[in-house]
Amino acid sequence: MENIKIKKIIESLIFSSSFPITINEIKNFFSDFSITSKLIEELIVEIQHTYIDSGVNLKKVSSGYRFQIAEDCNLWVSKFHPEKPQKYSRALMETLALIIYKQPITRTEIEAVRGVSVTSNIIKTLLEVEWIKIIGYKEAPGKPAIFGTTKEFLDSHNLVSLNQMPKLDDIIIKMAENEKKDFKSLDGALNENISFNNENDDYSGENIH
Amino acid sequence: MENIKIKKIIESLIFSSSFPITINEIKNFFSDFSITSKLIEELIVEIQHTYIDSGVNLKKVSSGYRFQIAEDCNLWVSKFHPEKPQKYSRALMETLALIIYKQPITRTEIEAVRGVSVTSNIIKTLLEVEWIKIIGYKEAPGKPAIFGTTKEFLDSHNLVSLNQMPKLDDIIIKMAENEKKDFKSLDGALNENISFNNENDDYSGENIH
Amino acid sequence: MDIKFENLKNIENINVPLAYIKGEPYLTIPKDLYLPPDALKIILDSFEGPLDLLLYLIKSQNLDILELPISKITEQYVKYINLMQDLKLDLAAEYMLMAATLAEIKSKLLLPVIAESFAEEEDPRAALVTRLQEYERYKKASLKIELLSRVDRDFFLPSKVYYEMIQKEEKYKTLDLEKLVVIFHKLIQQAEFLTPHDVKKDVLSVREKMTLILNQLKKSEFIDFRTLLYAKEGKSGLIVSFLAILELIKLALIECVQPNYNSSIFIKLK
Repeated sequence: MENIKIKKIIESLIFSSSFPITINEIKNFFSDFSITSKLIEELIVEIQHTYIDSGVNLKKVSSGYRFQIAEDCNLWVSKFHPEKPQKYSRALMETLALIIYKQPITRTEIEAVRGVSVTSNIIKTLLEVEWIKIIGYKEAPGKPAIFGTTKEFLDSHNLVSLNQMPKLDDIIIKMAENEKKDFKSLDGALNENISFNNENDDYSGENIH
Repeated sequence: MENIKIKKIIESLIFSSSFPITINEIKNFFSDFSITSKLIEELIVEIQHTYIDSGVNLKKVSSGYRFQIAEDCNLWVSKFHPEKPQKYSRALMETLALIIYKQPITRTEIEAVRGVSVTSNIIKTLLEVEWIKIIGYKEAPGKPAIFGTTKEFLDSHNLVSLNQMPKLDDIIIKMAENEKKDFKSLDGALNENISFNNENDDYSGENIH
Repeated sequence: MDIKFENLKNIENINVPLAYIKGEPYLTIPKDLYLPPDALKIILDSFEGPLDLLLYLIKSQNLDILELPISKITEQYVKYINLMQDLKLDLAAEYMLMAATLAEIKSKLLLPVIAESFAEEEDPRAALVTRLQEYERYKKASLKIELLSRVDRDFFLPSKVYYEMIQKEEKYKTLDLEKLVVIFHKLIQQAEFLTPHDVKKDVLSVREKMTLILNQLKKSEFIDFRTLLYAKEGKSGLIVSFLAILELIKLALIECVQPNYNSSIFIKLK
């Protein structure tokens, strides 16, 4: 096989792989053609030269060779790919809701309401985004942490105080209006999973605030 | 900004994306520099030339531009990655064919032509691979979903538009007049829903049916 | 366009084996239908329904769909159906329906027809022929689609090229607070966590105050009770603070101490 063909194939292999590729892997792949490591190395250097001014560069990392976006393009590429808006799980929303409304609260207390365990990840995430913090430890076996919301939570949601949290009554009215307008759903997830029991006054917004 | 720099960035954007990119997306991205679509198109053609003998080529598909492994490297790449490609059943392919050529179409309409029921699994698989999507719901009892094909279907078959689909065989009609009328209305329904590019005679609407 | 359709032209000539039995491809069903039952099952399973079976019967004998020789086809079709039933194969209802349709067409054709009305009256076979043609069209189309170049089978894409993410300022998206409120109430409903009375007392601002007090207690061990009551918060503010302190005492999170008779009341963590 001609070197130029081998070079092209090596290029395509590195491009197609989601992991870096080693010279040994390439050598084994071409075992039928008994190609030396030296030749592969030379061809890789050639490819590196070809791509030197390109949008991608062939780089050697610890586990082999891979293409990487050229350094001076990283900023552009980062800008181009909008960071996936973080989607918060229902479990996380429930946990946070309980911390907001029932603070100060321990993990065990959250679990008692949710009926399922609260994973460490959820607490970790909420602590990381600084929406909750540990405000103390309970005098109980194991000294469980007590959680409360933070000023950062208020700031990042444009609230001055928790009193400004939306009121359930208003939400119900809004949803009812939206339904009248024949909107399929204000929020698919909400309408699907949550049915309001309007007869039950106990949960009306006024009472809660 | 210099053209050579823009070209390099465009290259990096396409390489870094898991989806094809359109000229419009690139234009919007560079909005601060007021770069014309024409320039972007020219630069893309330049990139295409740069990569013509490379292990990857820049191609246009339905949802934009993307790099693909060079044709003469496909065999090598498939050997390098030993995973077997997904095989689809005849039932699935027939269902897909009906959705492609008769979209928008409901499951019941597919079943009417095939003479057998279409299992939920077939629809589920087609939705999961994103070759089809629900494009609406029919005003009929049970509000059945109406299916159509996606850009992803075209992308995954290296196509830019439905015009490039193979033609349907003509039906030889040797029936009474009223039968012919039936065919007409059937074809009418087809023409409404798929817009074919008439510039290309081979794939004009009449021929596709 | 870099798509080649030449290979598609030969689609009619493609002999897709009906089934592989012990590695042997079976392109047709043997005329005498003599096959081991499980092999026959595989073959019959390979039909995509009654239309497919009918098409097979027509094509394998080089018959013309348009001239559909109904009695011959009906006879053969019924033979297959009976065979399937003999083998106790799960026979889809569609197969039985087709058998009935064929029988109906056959009987209609046998009825004497007045020559005049024949032209106007529909050929009893017409609807079935139309269905067969229509099905065949899409069956062929599906074979053509199968032959199209397909990603990860006939061509491949490079992996997304690695790039170094330059961190953006805003790291976390804010929540939909309305959704959060609804989730909370739903949760409470489910858990029957609170009695109606509790809810009434469960003023959110009290909860917030409780956290604030605990926070202050993290900074200093003792807090003068009076410093927790701000006059500028008004009467309701004072009540909130007072309720918060009471609630914290009830929860055994804080305690009140009064070093001397007459001195200030101090609050400390328990």
